[in-house]
Amino acid sequence: MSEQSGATPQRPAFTPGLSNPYLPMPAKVIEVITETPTIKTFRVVLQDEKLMKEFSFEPGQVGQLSMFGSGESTFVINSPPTRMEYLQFSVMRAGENTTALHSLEAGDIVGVRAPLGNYFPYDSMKGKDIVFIGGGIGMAPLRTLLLFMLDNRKDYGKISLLYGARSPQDMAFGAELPDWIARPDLDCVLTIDREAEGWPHRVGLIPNVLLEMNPSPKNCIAITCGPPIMIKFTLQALEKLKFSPEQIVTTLEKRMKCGIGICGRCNIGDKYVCVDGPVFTLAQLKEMPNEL
Amino acid sequence: MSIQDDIKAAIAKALQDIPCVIGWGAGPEPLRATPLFMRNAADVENFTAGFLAVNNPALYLPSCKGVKTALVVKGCDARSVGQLVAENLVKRDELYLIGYPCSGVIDVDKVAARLEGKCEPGEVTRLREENEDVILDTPGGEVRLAKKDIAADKCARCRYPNAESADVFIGEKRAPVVDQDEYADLADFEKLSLEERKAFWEKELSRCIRCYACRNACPLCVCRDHCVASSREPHWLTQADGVRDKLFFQLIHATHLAGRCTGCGECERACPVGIPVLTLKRAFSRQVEDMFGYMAGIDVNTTPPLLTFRLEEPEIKEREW
Amino acid sequence: MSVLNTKELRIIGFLCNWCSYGGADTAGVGRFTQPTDLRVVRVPCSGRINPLFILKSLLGGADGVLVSGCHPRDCHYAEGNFYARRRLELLKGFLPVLGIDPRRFEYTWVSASEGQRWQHVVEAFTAQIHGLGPARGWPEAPELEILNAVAR
Amino acid sequence: MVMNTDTAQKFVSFEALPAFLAKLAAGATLYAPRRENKAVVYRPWQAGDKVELSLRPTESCKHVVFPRSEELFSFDMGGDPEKPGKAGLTLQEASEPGPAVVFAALSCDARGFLAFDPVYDGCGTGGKAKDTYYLKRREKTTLIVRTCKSSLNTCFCTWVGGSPASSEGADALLTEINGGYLLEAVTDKGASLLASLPAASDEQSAASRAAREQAVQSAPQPPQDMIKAPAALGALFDSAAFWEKQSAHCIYCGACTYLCPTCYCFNITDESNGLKGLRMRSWDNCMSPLFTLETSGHNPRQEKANRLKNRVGHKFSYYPKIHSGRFSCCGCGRCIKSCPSSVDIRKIVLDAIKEAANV
Repeated sequence: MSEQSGATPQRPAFTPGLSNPYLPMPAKVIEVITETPTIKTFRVVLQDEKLMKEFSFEPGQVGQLSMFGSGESTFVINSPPTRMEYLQFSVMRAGENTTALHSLEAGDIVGVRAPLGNYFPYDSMKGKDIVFIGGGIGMAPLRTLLLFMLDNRKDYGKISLLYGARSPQDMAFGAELPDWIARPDLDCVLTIDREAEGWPHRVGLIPNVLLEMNPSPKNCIAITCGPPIMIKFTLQALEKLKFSPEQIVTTLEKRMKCGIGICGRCNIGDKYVCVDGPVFTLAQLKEMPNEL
Repeated sequence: MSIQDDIKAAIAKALQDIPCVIGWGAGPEPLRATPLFMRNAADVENFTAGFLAVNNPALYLPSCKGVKTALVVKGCDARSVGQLVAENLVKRDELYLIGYPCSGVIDVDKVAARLEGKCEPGEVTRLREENEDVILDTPGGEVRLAKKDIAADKCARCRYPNAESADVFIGEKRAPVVDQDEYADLADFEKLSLEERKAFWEKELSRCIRCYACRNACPLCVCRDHCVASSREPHWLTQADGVRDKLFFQLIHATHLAGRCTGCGECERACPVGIPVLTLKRAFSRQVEDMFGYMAGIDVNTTPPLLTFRLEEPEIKEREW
Repeated sequence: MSVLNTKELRIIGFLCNWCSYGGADTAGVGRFTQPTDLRVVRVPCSGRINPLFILKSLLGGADGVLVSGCHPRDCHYAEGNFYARRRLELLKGFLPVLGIDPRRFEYTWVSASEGQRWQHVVEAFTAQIHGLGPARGWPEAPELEILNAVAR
Repeated sequence: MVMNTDTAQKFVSFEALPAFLAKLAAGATLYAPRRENKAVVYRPWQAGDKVELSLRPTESCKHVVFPRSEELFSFDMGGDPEKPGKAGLTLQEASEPGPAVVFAALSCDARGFLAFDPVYDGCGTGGKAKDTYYLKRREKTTLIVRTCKSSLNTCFCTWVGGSPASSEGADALLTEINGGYLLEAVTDKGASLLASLPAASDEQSAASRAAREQAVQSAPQPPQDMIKAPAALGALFDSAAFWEKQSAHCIYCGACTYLCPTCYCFNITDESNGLKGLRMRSWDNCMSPLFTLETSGHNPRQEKANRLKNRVGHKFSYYPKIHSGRFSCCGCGRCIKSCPSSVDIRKIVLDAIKEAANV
């Protein structure tokens, strides 16, 4: 990538918990939060206290959650590295393993392989304005960076968040939203797709609301995550707002197994989403084969 | 004009209003042709029928759904098409079948056996057909083999060499083989005791690499991307490299083919490690023929036997318990 | 311990909910003594029985499999057992191809009122399986041993 | 090429071969090619087994180092009997592999492992996450590689940097000469296996040299512009018409990948019974639509054209881009030879180079 790139993700500092990268670290669920009818948030701590104390990661890195007997799935660690009392994962129920994960209660044991993948290039974002644009469960990876930046507030310029979901019921992290809205150092805009009774915030699709917000691309980085269709139109909106591809950062999702660049299924051309990603700038994506 | 040229003419004619004709073209080596998807005159030039036209083009039909498609078919291929039509898995009016009299197709494994001690089939540099023989150029000189000695097993007992359901038939119809026991291929296997049969499958299947080429080569395996063998719910199979799972996969295939298999033999031919998986399907086919008088792929108007029933089953003797 | 005074074998029964399962219940209520080798799986209809259920049981270590449904013409769903009859008959004839003794699998019809008949069927089939003895297992990948260790 | 140092050259006569094999089998699991029905497969050798050297093996010997399925670890959730499945979890790593020797691997097969090595050594994570399962087996496996006497129609090792007499990746070389085999060590691991054998005579060494040269002579000439393959395939990525045409007859079974010495993709699945179970890995392949199917139903490689493109692209474009130009293909030709519908990867690559030149 060239010098001008506003935000180029770096290769991770891989810090496996154990010498065998396939062996999960047992972790205890300490809290389960039902976010929406299909999304639950799990807060876990590694059972080995020493490992938990030494555990470090960067915002945007992912982990594999194991339900022994059903398998592993990849989720972003959506708590920030500045708050290490627990590791937080938000899981949308969709397949075999996520359904099994949804049966977890406080006190249960899961396996964790983390951290995996690269992370948001927060260093190169210092001094800049930041616009977060999250749709649905796509808010999870943004949450980790948002909280990290809020915890290092002085390093960044204006921080805005546009978070959308289909309906109020589909909005995850509901418990935190009042705080985000109230914070004077965060410009938080919430939107839903269609009118709903008692909804005091915006109504409209994310790309349209983004155009209304009209953020200036000057010295600004946009970070977006959400379902493919939302990403597609959000990228178009950002381009209309004159954001350059180097100023747009997203984080990808692929089917993953090993998480360490070996098993071969998450590649896009010669890039492996599990080790070269999941965080990419739009400029990087444009140089990769079109196979999302 | 040779039959080959006549078929080419028929293909060219079909291409006037059908976008694609599936047949065979030259393969990667002299003993093997490859399925050929013809869309224009240049493609038709590469067409070849005859002794090397091994692949069953009916395999590709389910993925052509909704688009009129033409196939060049042997008698056995036409049976696969017939069964797909009988089960309403493909629509007959979306098809155009070009038939020709098939006099048998090559079995490369039999060539290998004939060349044993001389060279491998992969070292044959040229194949020429001369009436009922083929002449192979090998590193040690020419080898002449009778076609009947290196033709697929199914050809020696072929009751339907003529693609009776074809929309156009090129050439003179051949006489079917009627004097052979249709299930003579099972005779050797059936001499084995129960213990020996179990040991037979254990040994043969231990070689299975679980590529599932047998499934993907089967024209009647229409579930394709949604095979229960790959499902975790229901969880029929583990991913482990054990005979039990490998055999069970074959049983999934065989039971799903019971009363449907036309015996084209593509499953067994496709197996890279030579497991005789057709035997399982042939055993079912014989029972189906004995019990219900049904041969798959012959008559598109007869309901396949496992999709129907009779109140009284003359061939099923109730056992007293 | 089986009533046959030998080591209990593993027999799986797939029973139609509407008849044979009731028949087994009737036998129980009537206190008809039965061998205890049979493990019952209740299914909504004999037509629900995928022949693979039986093959999976036999490959997985069952010594015998018994299917019992409604008598022909008495199907709760009118015709499920007619389809079942064709499939099961074919399957029985197929078992020897795998080297499995076809007597390890039987299918029959028992209605909900036929408690005594149920007792007879279970006794006769259990005796038949004991006559054949334990089935020889099929080799499994070594790493799966841990699963079998739990099952036994 | 191999150094021809006399001290490393040994001879074993046809008659003495079984005794030599028995000696190898005493210290390790010895895999040798064996005829089974129509196939030739690498199986653990036992006294009395005939080693099949007249037909080339149907499968590669990659399963010796990368088994079709293997346990990663077992788990037991039953730590607390009062709360089954809740409070307890014990994980037990799979046991260590024992030593293995492959007798009469093909030179292409030995080179195939070289495509695995950097990936399993953790190049994706800068060497930090190493695949210990593979690496341990690899270290404990000794490859005795045979010189091919001739080439098959489907052979193309010379296109991808190999040769029928290549010693790359081999621990020892085996060349048939008059009356037996000449064996020469390439690595210390190989030398230790050959230690007990009598030294070869100068005549035998010369015969071996001649046989090896003859093998190289008989190999197919590589096309001029293989070096253009990575760029050509990259340029054709969005050419749907090209890939649809190339993949039309493909039945996406994946036999090509399972026979391939360089295909290294795998799946990870759990099997359990009650509270106990195991996590294992098993061969998987990019020709299967399930390989990349996401839970949402989205599949980045839904069509077989996309999957074949990935297979060819990986071998001749993506892999070389991140591994100093080395193709992830050893030219053994098994994918062509055993393909039920005769898909020819050579043709696809050459067509791509030609097509890209026209774009």
